[in-house]
Amino acid sequence: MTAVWWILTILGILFFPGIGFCISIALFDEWIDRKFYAALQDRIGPEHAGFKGILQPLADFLKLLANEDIEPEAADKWGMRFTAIIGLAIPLVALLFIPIIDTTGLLSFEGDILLLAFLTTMIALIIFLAGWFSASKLAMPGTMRAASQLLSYEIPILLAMFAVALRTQSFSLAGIVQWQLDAHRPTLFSLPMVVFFLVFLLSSQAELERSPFDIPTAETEIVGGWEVEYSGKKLGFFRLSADLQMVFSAGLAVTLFLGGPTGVEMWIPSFADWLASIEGVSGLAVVAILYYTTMFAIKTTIIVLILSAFRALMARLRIEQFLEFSWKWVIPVTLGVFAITFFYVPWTDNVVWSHWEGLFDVS
Amino acid sequence: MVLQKIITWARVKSPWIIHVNTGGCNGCDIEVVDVLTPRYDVERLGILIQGSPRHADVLMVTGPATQQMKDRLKLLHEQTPDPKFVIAIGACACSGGIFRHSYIPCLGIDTVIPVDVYIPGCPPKPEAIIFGVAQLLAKLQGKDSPVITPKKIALKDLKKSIEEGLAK
Amino acid sequence: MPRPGVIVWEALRNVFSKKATIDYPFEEGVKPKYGLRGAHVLYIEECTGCRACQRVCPSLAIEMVPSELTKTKKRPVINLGQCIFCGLCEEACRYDALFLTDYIELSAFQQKEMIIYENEPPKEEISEGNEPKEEDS
Amino acid sequence: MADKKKIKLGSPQTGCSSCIPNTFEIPLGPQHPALKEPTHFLLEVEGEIIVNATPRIGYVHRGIEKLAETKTYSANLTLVERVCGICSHIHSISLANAAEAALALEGFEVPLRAQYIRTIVAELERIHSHILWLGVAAHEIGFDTLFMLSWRDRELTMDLLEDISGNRVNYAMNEIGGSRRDMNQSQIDRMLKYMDITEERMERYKDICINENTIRMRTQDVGILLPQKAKELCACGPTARASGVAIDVRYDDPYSAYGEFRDIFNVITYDTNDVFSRVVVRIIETVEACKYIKWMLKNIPDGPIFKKAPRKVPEAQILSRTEAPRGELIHYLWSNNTNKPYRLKITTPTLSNINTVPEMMKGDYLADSTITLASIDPCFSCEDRMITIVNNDRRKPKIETWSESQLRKYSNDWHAKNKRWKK
Repeated sequence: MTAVWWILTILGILFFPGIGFCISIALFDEWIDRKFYAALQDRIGPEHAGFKGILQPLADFLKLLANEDIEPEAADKWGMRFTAIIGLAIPLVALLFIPIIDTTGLLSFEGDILLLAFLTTMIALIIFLAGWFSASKLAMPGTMRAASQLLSYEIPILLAMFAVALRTQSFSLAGIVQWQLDAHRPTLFSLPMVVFFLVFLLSSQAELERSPFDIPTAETEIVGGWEVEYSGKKLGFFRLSADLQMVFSAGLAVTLFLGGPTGVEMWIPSFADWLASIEGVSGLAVVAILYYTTMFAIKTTIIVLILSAFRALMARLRIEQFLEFSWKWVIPVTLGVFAITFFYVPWTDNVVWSHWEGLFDVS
Repeated sequence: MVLQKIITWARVKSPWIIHVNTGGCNGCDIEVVDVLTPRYDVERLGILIQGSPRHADVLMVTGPATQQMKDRLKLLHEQTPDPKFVIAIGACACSGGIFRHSYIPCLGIDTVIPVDVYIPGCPPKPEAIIFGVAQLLAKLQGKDSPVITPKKIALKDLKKSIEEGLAK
Repeated sequence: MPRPGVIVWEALRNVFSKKATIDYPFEEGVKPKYGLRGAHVLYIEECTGCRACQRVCPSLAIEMVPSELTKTKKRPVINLGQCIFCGLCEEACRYDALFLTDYIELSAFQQKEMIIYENEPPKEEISEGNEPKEEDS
Repeated sequence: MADKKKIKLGSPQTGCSSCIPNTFEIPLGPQHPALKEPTHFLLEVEGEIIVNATPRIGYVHRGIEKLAETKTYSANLTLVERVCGICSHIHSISLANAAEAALALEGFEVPLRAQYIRTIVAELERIHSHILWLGVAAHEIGFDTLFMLSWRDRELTMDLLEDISGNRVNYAMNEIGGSRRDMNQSQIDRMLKYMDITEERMERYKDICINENTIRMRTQDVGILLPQKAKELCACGPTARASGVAIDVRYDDPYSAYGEFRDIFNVITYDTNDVFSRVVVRIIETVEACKYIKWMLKNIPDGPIFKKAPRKVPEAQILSRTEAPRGELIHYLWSNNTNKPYRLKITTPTLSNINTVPEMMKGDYLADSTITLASIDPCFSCEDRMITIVNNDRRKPKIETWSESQLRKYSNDWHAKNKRWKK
């Protein structure tokens, strides 16, 4: 615990793998999302802010920061401010646990997956409070919907996370990434995990409140739901928070199912050895960091593209249809597959199916 | 100074609009929606259409501000955070248009709220709407004001082109 | 057979095909070659000041102002802010002095910028606006 | 007002549970992203289920009928186009038909080619209106891709209309006694080509709307209007036809050139009575409209497009019915041998259809309110032509009944106070 360590950690939290980097990758992913969404609809999307409109989300954010901040008279003003700040802080904290520049996150401990599960629930709670404090007639149904939606996507998302923990026998993200490195394949490459991956993506879509599950913010029904009364800085914070949540969900999916920031070294042992050897070397460590960051960015972008396509290709469901879909289909299926995994894991890890699983290995 | 420049840049690149119909005939509203769709796609200029006035910067107002919508329009204008801009789209919004001489005083929206840009036309083409927004953004950056001057064409040429059009 | 995502292939094809968007302020817009109804152009040398255009205008956007150039010492002034671009004035003009052009990119920052002065803008008179006289009811 | 007393939102309620009403009111409009025009619906909601819906119209009252009495017939044609920007042409056809029917008493006849041109533009307008509606409905249920793609294909029709008439929305094509613009061969060829494309695209959208699961989930069994109710509430146009009531003025009482192809005309009905049924009816009608346009373009007669009509319209009272994209449109014209109408009364399809909306909404989910409202293809600018006089006490609004002398006094006072046309 030297002074250098402290300085590096604080710098890390503020800039490189921490807040600054996360915000920039969030804005980048929003641009990717908007551009791809527009392309699916046969138009070009943001074009004239920076190269191909890459600075568009930044311009939106800065403009919102500079705008007047109107607080309605009937609303709980301190409550609104509080929720906006906490709403931004939660995904930022959660992102510090995601391994980005290394196989371990900036913060990491055994059992951090539980903390992340708690933080995802907190986000929904903050949304509920945000709607409640703004005291608007249109926000009320939005908050009610957000609360009931929370109940139905939270269970599958937790089951999917714990299924991975069960498979890898580890309760920390670093352990999960390390398991995938040792096993020479991402967690996704086995049958039950494909189901959990799909369930995780669907539930993230619901958590992010994006179409077809944008029921709490449905613009054409309840005019943006819970965020209808927010303007200026607070709206900017909420929008940035939504982007960060998107990165967080995509990053968590990458870590749990796609091997985190690792890439080809899973299948090329010599490359992995070389990466391990340069980690201590000060000059070459930058190469490793850049490599891991690039891999992470590519993988999250792929997940964001998938989520974006989801958004474009379906109509919004009604709240009761979503609950029905969730409780009658997703949760029973997830529970069933979870039970299968429970028996499947020891079996495959020991002897019987280990050569069968070789079918899914690429190497 | 630098901060001011950055803020101006952000504002110019991301004008979010809210569309308000104050009792027009729907023609202008269809054209306003039309500029969002693939042919004109104003999202490339950073324009997003918003549902709530609190999220918007630019009010796109169509219609002649009928008696019942006047108060609503004023309310919406107050709900929009500063700095806000108002664009009057179509003849009705500019001056009342064909309804100006009705017994209900439809005299255009500038009798209710201050207007920054007028876009005449009944309804204006989507190109004209985008041009008007572009003029507003140019004004934000401190450029000159437009003055309408129809293209000067020699009378003979004009007549000839009309005859050609008829013969075509 | 109902199934989600029928539109998938069409949407994916859109990603790789050329987009339908016209980058308008930086590119030319879409216009038919003939017959577009845009801003007016007045040829004062042809105009006789017969008031035909004023009488036929449905939205009373045309006002006659004194002028030295025409026979009746009057000439039309058009308020684009009130004009509905129906083209009736163009048809009513027997002397081919008034035309609609294809100049449709119109915008103004003030009311008076929308009033078209032709050749000799008598500013003091036009700033009054073009209200018709009040009729008795 | 009243709702504030019931429940103060934003603060948790204390006290006995019976003090808290289990319904609360949600306003829909006048400014709402789902509505392109101002109207107001007060939805009484219990949880997510609509118990009651009260429409309140009149935001778009502009005094068109009274204004029409001060203008000549040719100016009135452009005025009634501004009743509604989407179905503008059909309004001017209606008025022109009425005036020409009065002139026909003196032996006036409109050239057949003009009738064909009017009908072609009317059908093009129907195509653009229906595709527009499809996009808006898709937007209501949160399916933005369908909205964007259908509006992209609508641009073809808009280009045709702009090419023919010189403006994208208010075409100003009609004149008493004919049409103002002719069509030449190159325009006809282009139209035939574009109609083929539009027809193919609409078949594709039919496929999408019938087969896409989420669209079906959102539209089936939503906003049900039984045929009996539809008849009772005077529904018209696609709303009625989607409930299995086969009424279509184009077939029942042909005007303009519709009589020429009555044998190939199909009245489209569908029998599931819900929003899905209205989607299907409108898409099939668009395909049919393409067919009619192609038939008309192939059989358009030569001849003049315009016959000069006398300025004065002889005294008559004419009721002119036409089929607007939204349903039956009625213009009642009372002419008195001058060049201005003595009285013009317009009854628009949305005014008949709006009464069916509360009936459809009751018992549905809040999320379905906008798609149900959109399913009748509302066009409030068509509809608002009445004014309710309410006493000034804002706390207890009350509708008052005034006698004619009171009204006259009010009007005189009002005009003395507010000088017309002065700012």
